[in-house]
Amino acid sequence: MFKTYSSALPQSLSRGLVGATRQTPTPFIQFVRGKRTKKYDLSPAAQKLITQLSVLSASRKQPKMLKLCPEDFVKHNTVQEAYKLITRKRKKAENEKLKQQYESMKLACEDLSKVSPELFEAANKREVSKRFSLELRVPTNYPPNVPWYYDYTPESPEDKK
Amino acid sequence: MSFGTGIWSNFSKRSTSLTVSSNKIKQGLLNAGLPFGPATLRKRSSRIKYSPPIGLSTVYPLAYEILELESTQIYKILSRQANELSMEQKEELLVRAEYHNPEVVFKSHFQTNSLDRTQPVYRRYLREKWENHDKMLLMQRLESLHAIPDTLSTLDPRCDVVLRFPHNNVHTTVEPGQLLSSNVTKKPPSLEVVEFDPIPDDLYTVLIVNPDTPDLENDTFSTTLHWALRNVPLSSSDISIDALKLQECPERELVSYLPPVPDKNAPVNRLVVWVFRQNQKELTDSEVAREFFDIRGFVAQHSLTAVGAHIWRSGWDRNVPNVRDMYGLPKGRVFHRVRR
Amino acid sequence: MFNRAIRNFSSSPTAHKVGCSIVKPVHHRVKIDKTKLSPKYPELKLSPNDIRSPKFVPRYTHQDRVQEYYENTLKPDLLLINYVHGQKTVPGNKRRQWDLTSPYHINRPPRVPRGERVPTPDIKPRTYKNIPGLTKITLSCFVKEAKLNSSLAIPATLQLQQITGVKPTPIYAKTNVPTWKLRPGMKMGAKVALEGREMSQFLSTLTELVLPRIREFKGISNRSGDRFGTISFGLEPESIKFFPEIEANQDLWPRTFGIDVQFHTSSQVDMDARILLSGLGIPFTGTERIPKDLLNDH
Amino acid sequence: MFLWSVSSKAAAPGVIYQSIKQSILTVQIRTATKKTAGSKTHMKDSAGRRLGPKKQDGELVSIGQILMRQRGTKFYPGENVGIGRDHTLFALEPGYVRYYLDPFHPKRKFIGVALHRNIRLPLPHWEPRVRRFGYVEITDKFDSDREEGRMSRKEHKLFPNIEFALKKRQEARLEKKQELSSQLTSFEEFFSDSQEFIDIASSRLVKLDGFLRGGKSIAEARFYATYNFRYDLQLLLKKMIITETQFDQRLTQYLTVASKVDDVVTFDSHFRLCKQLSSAQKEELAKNNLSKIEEIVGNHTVMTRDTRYKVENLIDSPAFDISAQIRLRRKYLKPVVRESKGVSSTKDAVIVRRWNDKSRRIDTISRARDAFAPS
Repeated sequence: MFKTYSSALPQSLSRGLVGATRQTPTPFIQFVRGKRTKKYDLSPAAQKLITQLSVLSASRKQPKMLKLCPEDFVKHNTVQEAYKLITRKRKKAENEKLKQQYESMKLACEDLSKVSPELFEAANKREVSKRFSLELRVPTNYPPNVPWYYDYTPESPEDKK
Repeated sequence: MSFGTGIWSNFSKRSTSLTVSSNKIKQGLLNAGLPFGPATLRKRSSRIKYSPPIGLSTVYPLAYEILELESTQIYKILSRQANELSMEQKEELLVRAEYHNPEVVFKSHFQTNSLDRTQPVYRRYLREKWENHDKMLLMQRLESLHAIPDTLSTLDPRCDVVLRFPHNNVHTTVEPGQLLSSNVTKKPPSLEVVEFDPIPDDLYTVLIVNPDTPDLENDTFSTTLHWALRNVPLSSSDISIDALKLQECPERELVSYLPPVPDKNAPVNRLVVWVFRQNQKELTDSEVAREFFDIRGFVAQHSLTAVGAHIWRSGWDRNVPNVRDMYGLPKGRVFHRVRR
Repeated sequence: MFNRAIRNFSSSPTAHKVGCSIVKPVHHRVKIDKTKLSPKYPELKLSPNDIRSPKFVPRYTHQDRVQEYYENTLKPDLLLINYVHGQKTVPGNKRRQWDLTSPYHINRPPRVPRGERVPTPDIKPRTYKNIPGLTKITLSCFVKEAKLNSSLAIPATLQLQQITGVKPTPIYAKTNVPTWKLRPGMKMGAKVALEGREMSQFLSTLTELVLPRIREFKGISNRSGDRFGTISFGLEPESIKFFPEIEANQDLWPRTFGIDVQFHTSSQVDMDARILLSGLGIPFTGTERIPKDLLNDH
Repeated sequence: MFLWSVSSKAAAPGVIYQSIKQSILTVQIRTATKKTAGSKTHMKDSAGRRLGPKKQDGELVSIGQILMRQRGTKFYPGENVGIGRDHTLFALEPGYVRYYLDPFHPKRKFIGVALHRNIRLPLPHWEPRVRRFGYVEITDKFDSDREEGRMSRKEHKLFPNIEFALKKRQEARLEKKQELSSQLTSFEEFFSDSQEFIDIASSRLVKLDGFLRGGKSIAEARFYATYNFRYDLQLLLKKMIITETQFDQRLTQYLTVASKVDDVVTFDSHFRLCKQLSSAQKEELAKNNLSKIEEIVGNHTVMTRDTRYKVENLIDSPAFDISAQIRLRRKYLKPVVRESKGVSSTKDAVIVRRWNDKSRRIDTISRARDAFAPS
């Protein structure tokens, strides 16, 4: 294959292959690395399995490594460190808040047990099968009013017109 | 955004060694993008080809601001509680204040040859580099060559020892455990003792011992002292022990240098360099025997602390008789090739 | 012609070597990492957090809404709900030590717990430090028919990858059951463990898109769970088709496979885990049994 | 063969009776033929391998004596003991056999050889190792000289090459010295100096040249050249080859020569001898050269061989260090002057194709015929 390519080239042009392919529209037989030339007779089921396995293979999906110049490497590190710092601070603050909540709950219960043991008994009873309501959802920017339209049918193209 | 206005651009109290000297690189680090392109790339073609990662220029100023603010707060703590903090705490805070400064990071990654050792943050970066390679290499060589139980029992390395033989044309350092020819080692070496701790300036003792001198009477080996230096003052700015320093004050040389001159067919000799801290005490010993030197006794007598070591090996070669002749030593012994 | 340094299979040098290795005790306390001392592959010595390392994987690339919702809304609520004043530690069923009445008891491994095979953990008082959270979701897909047709495990694996976006690991049969024609080492399906952002992504797809569309789905049974905070349920092959990744091109999926979903939580008992999961949008059904021996209310 | 069996399902009483009768019959026949005798599992034994300890604790052994034959490592090789291919333990040093346990390997038994009768194993961990030298000195003068001169085959083969290389190096040094001395005499400061002075000075310069090429700075090189001379002289004094007065005389002579040479000459960045300039002089020269370069380049838009040569000479002066020279060369001695400059007609132009990094395409450029500066 490669032989046809080089023999088709005029001697003067064969030095700069890149330029030659760009500028001359002559239909060369390009040498493509790794292209399968032989045809295998496989059953469609087997072919499908092969396709599925190739989707699972990780080697194809390796992204290209980022090459950073020294300045950008330092900048990237700076960004990472700053992010680490703010995350650490946020975590610490949240933890502090929860601690406060816990301490105050504990204090209130102790007070209540001293003031009114009956009320404390009632308040301190474990609720069995306590659940959050199903309407409580993870917040989104545009939450739907109804979670799901069970009877939804798409508009037909005639209706649109 | 805030480039050039915060604590990291203020050099009234901070050392100027905390900034990058090249203007182009500095501008690259103190701007969102790269105003002069990637100035550190050598080739013009790679500078043209280079494209910075998407989005970095928008995030970087924010990150810089956050880290600089943190640094400002640490400096505030330092100035407020200057008297209450101990030396180690101060050092730790100074390191934390500068550790993520982009200019410092750049210098300690890419300009390691010219780092200012008086700055705690650079010392920390240098220590990390040393611990990642040179320290492990030294300890591996000391252990596998049995230098540790044969001379002193152990070593807790605290400083890097760089060994050179400057009388030679080639100006290179010796890797621990290297086999050197007698021509290379015929004149005294020079040492660099790189300390990483914030210690006050101290006096140092250097011993070079050879635990492989044949002791034919007892059919075993004895230790010979090849070089002994004492009371050598070192500080974080002045780290070298070389001929220039010894010329100023010749009494620092306790025992003059004797080059390794192994005998023919005897096993390869190990020359172990030991560096000790004297803990501010002067050493006033006048006479030390070179032959049958008891290094453990010497160290115990003067209560020295071993902080660093180095090792090289010397075998017999064709040049050894010349070195012997140079120093007026008697002709070397020749042993049978076969060990009995 | 050939590099002589390459070892031949016929004459391996190990054949002449003795199989005796003695690690000599060292005389120092410096830990030596041999890979760092070798000059080979300098970039592999970098930490995986370094962007120059080939192992570098960027993290925190997206906002994690589920995680934020958990941190901001659920955590304080769970602390309040689970709080009972004056809780005490319920000791778990531990391995029993020998009483050393016989000298043969020395170095004998302890006995298994009374009435159980494995020891159970202590149930500690619920404080702000151990608020339950979702740590991991495991999906496993075991295809029974794969013992006859081993290639069926491949589409099952692919289905898991399609749904989660994470590469699954294959499951192999462990036991030998001659009547079922099952042998150890047969590839029977795949499983995948989801953590972090992938877990949140799967959870929101499940609770917002898949579960609401399953007609007969009433909720996860309140009886499900392993007593110590792991809740599991199954998805039928028909329900898998509701995942948008599968639904988008149904022609490619003539057959779907059922999945077992396991929610691993950091809660100490199932009761707390169910409350947490209901907060994350998973409905429960049936009556709940409260194991009295695990309650630590004074 | 009369082998048959009765299935238990169809065991009617009559059949059983018959089978008993038959079985008696078959047993008799089997014992008579002996055709299916039992397999010979008991006939596989080999002769004893004579394993076990060959030396007991405390026995005196010499090098290579076998201490233990074993299958697997029932005992491990301890101090001064080696292990063979079949795990045989043997002595590496002469001494006394010790069977011992090592606290570092609590589950292993060791066999060691103690070098002296009173040594117990294992040796203390932190103490120096006990070693035996084991080589015998050759006392006979003839034999010792022969042994000292003996070379390994490898060394023997290489020796002529090494000698040749050393000789060449020596010659090169001499040549260098002569070259430097002739250069030195061209400086007017050294016109009046004696041959001896020039000799010492040039040998010093050879040393400096070597140091500089090895990577030292000029100050270091000067210091170590003096240091080496002084050191060698001190050794001569120690050996009593020279007297103290001779030592002082030679040293002072060398130091005076060195100070004068250092004041007058130095090496430039390409290790060529040049005049020592003060920093002010250097600045002055640099300024001069720069202005000259500007003049030449400013007047000639197109570089000719001559102008190029001139500029090259001006840049290559001791006023500039190596990085400055590179910078100046990049600035003033570009390989090409502007290509699109002043090309009006295609007659004078040359068409070239060139890869453009920025646009990532091939540009077709017409440049003037004289646009290239001949190098």
